[in-house]
Amino acid sequence: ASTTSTENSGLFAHILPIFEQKTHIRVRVIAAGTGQAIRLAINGDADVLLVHHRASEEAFVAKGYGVQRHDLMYNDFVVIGPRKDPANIAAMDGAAAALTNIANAETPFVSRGDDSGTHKKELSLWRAAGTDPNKASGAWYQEVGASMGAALNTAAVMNAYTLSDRGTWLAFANRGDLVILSKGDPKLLNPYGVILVSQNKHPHVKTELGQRFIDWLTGPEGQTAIASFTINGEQAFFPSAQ
Amino acid sequence: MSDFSSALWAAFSLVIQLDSDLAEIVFLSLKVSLIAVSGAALIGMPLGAALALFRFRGRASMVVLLNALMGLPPVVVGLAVYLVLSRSGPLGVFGLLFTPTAMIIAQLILVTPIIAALTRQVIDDLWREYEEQFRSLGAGPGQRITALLWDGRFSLATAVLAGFGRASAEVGAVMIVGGNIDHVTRVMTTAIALEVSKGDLALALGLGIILITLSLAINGVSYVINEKARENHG
Amino acid sequence: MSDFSSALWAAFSLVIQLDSDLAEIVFLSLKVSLIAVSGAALIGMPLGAALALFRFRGRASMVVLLNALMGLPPVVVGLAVYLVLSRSGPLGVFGLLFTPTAMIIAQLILVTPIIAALTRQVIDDLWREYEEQFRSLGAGPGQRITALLWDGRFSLATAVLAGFGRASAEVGAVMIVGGNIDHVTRVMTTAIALEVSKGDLALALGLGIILITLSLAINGVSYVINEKARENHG
Amino acid sequence: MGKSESILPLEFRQVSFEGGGKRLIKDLSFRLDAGPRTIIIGANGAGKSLFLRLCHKLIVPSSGEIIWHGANGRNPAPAQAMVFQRPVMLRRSVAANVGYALSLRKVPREKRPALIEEALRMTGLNRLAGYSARVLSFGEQQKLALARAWVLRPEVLFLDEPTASLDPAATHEVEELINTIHQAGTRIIMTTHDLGQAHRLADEVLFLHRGRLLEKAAAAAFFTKPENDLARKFIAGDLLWWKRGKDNRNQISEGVMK
Amino acid sequence: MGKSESILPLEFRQVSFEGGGKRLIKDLSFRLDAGPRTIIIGANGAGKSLFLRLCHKLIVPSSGEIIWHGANGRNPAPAQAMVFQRPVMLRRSVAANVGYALSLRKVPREKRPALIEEALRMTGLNRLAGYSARVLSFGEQQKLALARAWVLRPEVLFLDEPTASLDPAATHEVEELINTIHQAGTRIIMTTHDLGQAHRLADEVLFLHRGRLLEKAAAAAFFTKPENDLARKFIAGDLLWWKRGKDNRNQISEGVMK
Ligand SMILES: Nc1ncnc2c1ncn2[C@@H]1O[C@H](COP(=O)(O)OP(=O)(O)OP(=O)(O)O)[C@@H](O)[C@H]1O
Ligand SMILES: Nc1ncnc2c1ncn2[C@@H]1O[C@H](COP(=O)(O)OP(=O)(O)OP(=O)(O)O)[C@@H](O)[C@H]1O
Ligand SMILES: [Mg+2]
Ligand SMILES: [Mg+2]
Repeated sequence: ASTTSTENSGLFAHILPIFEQKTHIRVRVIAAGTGQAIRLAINGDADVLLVHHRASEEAFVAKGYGVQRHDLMYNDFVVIGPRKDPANIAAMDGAAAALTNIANAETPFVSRGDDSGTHKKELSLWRAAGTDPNKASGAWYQEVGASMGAALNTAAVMNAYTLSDRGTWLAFANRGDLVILSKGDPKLLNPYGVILVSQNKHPHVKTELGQRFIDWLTGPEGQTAIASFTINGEQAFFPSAQ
Repeated sequence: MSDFSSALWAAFSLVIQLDSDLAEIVFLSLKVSLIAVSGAALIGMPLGAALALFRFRGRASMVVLLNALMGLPPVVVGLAVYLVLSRSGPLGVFGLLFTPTAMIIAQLILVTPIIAALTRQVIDDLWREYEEQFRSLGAGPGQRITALLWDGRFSLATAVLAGFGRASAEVGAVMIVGGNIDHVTRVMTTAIALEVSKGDLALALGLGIILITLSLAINGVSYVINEKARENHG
Repeated sequence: MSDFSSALWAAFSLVIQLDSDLAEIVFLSLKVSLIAVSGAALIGMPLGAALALFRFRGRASMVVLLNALMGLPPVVVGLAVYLVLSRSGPLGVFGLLFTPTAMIIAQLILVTPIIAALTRQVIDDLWREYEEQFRSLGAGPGQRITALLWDGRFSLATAVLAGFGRASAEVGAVMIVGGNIDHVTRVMTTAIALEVSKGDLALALGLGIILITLSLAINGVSYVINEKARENHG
Repeated sequence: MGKSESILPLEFRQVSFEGGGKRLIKDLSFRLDAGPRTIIIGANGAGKSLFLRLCHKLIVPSSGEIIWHGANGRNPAPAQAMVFQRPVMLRRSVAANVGYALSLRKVPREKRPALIEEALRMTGLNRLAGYSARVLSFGEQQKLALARAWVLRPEVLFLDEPTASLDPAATHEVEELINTIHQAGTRIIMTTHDLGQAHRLADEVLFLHRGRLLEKAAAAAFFTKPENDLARKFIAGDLLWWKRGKDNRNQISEGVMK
Repeated sequence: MGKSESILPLEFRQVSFEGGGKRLIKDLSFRLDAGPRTIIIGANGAGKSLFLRLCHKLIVPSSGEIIWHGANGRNPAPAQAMVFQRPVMLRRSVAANVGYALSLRKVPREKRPALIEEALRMTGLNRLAGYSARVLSFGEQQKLALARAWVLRPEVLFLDEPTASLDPAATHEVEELINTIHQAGTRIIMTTHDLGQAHRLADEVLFLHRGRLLEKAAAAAFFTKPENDLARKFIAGDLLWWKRGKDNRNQISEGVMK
């Protein structure tokens, strides 16, 4: 099971054929929200989990569902917004300041609102900005409770600000008038981890095959493959396995 | 099966808490579905009856089209409505996207063919019995349609209920055109989908149980009304 | 409306390229829906007929339940099937999750009530005409059901087509239990949902157009067969 | 209600009708003028009901022409009404069945109750006005169908065996009613299997056999000396059967057929 | 096929039937023994069809008891068959309608064609064996309903106005058939509005009036000197009507009713 951003961005379509050709192991990707993906793994319905919310991942391992968490890669989150930038965030330094501007201007902001990795990151940014957007829920703060792609589709029509991971954004086609307005803040770093589901809880888990996949991903070949994946000429993910 | 028991528990505690968020969602769900189904019945029933009654060129193709449209994929309908209502779309000026109105439109499009196709079926059977009598009495097209819909009303209830079932269960289209915005366009089905993606399966199931219970209640009431009326005018 | 023309173009170019991925997806979609609908018809039609024919305690409740179940939310069904088939669920050992079989099971659950409820409606009307004659001839329960389903076969076609429409358009349940795995469980509707979330709306609409065309073709064929048969045995 | 100009005469020119791949009505040519009561007789399956349906424009000939004077639309003219052999009861009350026919002819709402009341009284159904029409006995339904057609005061009234399921008294009343209607100027075209009734009511007889019109004659001539062999046999068949009745009924049959 | 033990006599004990909030059949008590042909007469809406349905267990009495000798299930006994006043044609061919009845009684498949053929021949329908039953003329449908009931060789045969829509010759043949069946041991219980027919066929007459059984008598006694006033009027009403027929038909009516 994997988070949707990796599937939607096209990363798997790029790297899996390389892996499968080499090892003749077929990898089946089930793209779901981070919460749902972790749930699938807990129920033993996946062998390998690839998500991007460190705290949940560590809890997953700590409870004995996962063998070990490996750093895999990272990219970053970006604040997307209308080209005209009515809240004038492009000029601001740092994501928190950008969000403060949006709150002050009360310009529409689309939140995933689905407890996904991205949503949790967004909430931590609001905290850093010292604002509680939930008070404005339904007014300028729109919690759409949907996947990144759906949230972007919504933002495109509303001409609203939103937070997205770079991979999904780069691959996203229905951009409307939206552009990247704020990026580069270290707080916006988005690390992905990969975990083998523990055989202790679910004896049927294909430990050996899963481990080979993880080894490949975190090994030189996998990391090279990840690094070589580009969208419209831009590198989407940066290998980070130690 | 602990999931199922905790789902029941979730449903139960949601209900007894009289959660105001839940009430809001339930109310919006019912409102959207009932308006959409009423509209669909208003359009679909005369349309279906007309297709059953009149023989004209292209009728067969229209019947086939209608039957096929019962299988309109919600996501596609949602998408089409989204494109039409979006700011850059032809009806963008009205700013309807991400409002309950948009959701009603999407459901209307989904449900109308269902009600129309099933109505055509019911009225077709009735018309085989009535045709010569009505032609002999000299009933005009509009009079025939109203009289047949009236005389077939007990059988047509199932068609409308099928439409209501589709509308109230539908998630793909309302998700796209409504946006599942909290306090604005969140309905039962989109809330369920959200809980699923959060991984809170028990809560999702719990909401599902509430939704099904609601739909049971509505079906129960309409069944009783229907049977009572039938007793009087069988 | 450039979106719509590019959607048409997308659909067109997908088809003329005879894309083998597309063919695979189309084939799986048809296979899953047709098997599910056949199964649902096999279960739902006798069930619906039995409810129309026999008067027993609890019959009214069963009719209401069946009508309400036409509004089973796909996401909830998907979830329930997921929990049952999941490795930690009661049927986990069979490893059916994320296979076409799981999708068929989910669709079967969604479609059976629809076919059963609509069948009940059709057979109920027919039974009002036949009841005394059949009782006089001494037809047993099974004989009545078969004879009524046979004599009502032309009217029942619409019920089955409604079920097929629901199955082929359905995305919420098959997404959850199938997982939309490329080359394994990806069907038309989940592929459309994927393209939507990628923001490739034209491709999504294009796939939608192909799906509707397919469903039109199936409905057209069944209409022609039905009319031909009716001519002979009206 | 058709008081303006007569839609008669009715003319059939080489009319044939096909159904189920067979010719069920074959080359019918004749003319019906205003005035007499026409009775159509013939065996079961001879095509009597199809014949009435053709006249009433419920079915269209496969070949040939059916010409009503000045009423050549595709639908039955409002000046016509028909009582079907198998009456269709709308899912409404007895009174509403009659009222519905009136509403279709745009009879003002306030005039309807009196007309309904009269039609039901004439057919002896006023006691049942509030009943659902579909629970009526078969004979009562046949009476209702007659009331529903007659309330329209048609210029031409088609009756397909209107007394087949009526009791003797009701049959008698309906015959009287038919005579009254006829005298008030309505053209009666009806079928019957009751030769006694045909004898009593007919001014003119059409004899159908397997879709062909074998004889069209004035009633008196037809019953005493039918020209056509088959018509003679048809009447004689009846005679024969009466003759074979037991004991004292020989003389009756003689009487009927003389 | 009911050859084993007789299901007669049939006994009604204080039987009433309510429908639509009214008592439609009132306190019927009598007994029908094996043997005679019973004819039920009465005006339209008297309750004749309801009476047959009660006998045949298609409806259950609201109070009172209906007792068949040794056949007291909830459903019609296989030794009974009924021809309805409004025959229901299954959506199949004429032959298949008869065949279906046979298949329900588990008649071996190879024996069916001969039985179907015979039943259709006896009712004059063999020419139409392959037709869809629902396009038949009304009279043909009535014949088919009779063929379908008779092919079961029931011990008790209910006939609800079996000749109402038949032509004179067919009526005659059906009367002969009824006699033949009766002589072969089938108990006939039928209704008719044709008093001549009642006279010809009846051994025993039941006269119903508004849901009450006013007279049950041997046919000869009933027709010559009905005990009940209303029955006398019913027959006389018929007479009256014949009397009012025109010209030379006075004598006929005298004849029929004497
Ligand atoms: N649609 C049809 N297809 C095939 N045959 C038909 C169709 N309609 C009528 N027929 C046949 O045409 C013949 C004439 O039918 P019609 O109803 O006119 O008879 P009828 O003279 O009224 O007989 P009855 O005295 O029994 O009422 C019948 O043999 C019937 O089976
Ligand atoms: N379900 C019902 N509800 C109310 N009234 C009914 C119901 N069924 C029958 N009746 C009434 O009962 C009376 C008797 O009906 P039935 O059919 O037995 O008459 P019948 O003697 O057979 O008349 P006919 O000679 O016209 O066939 C009729 O007046 C009819 O309207
Ligand atoms: Mg006829
Ligand atoms: Mg009767």
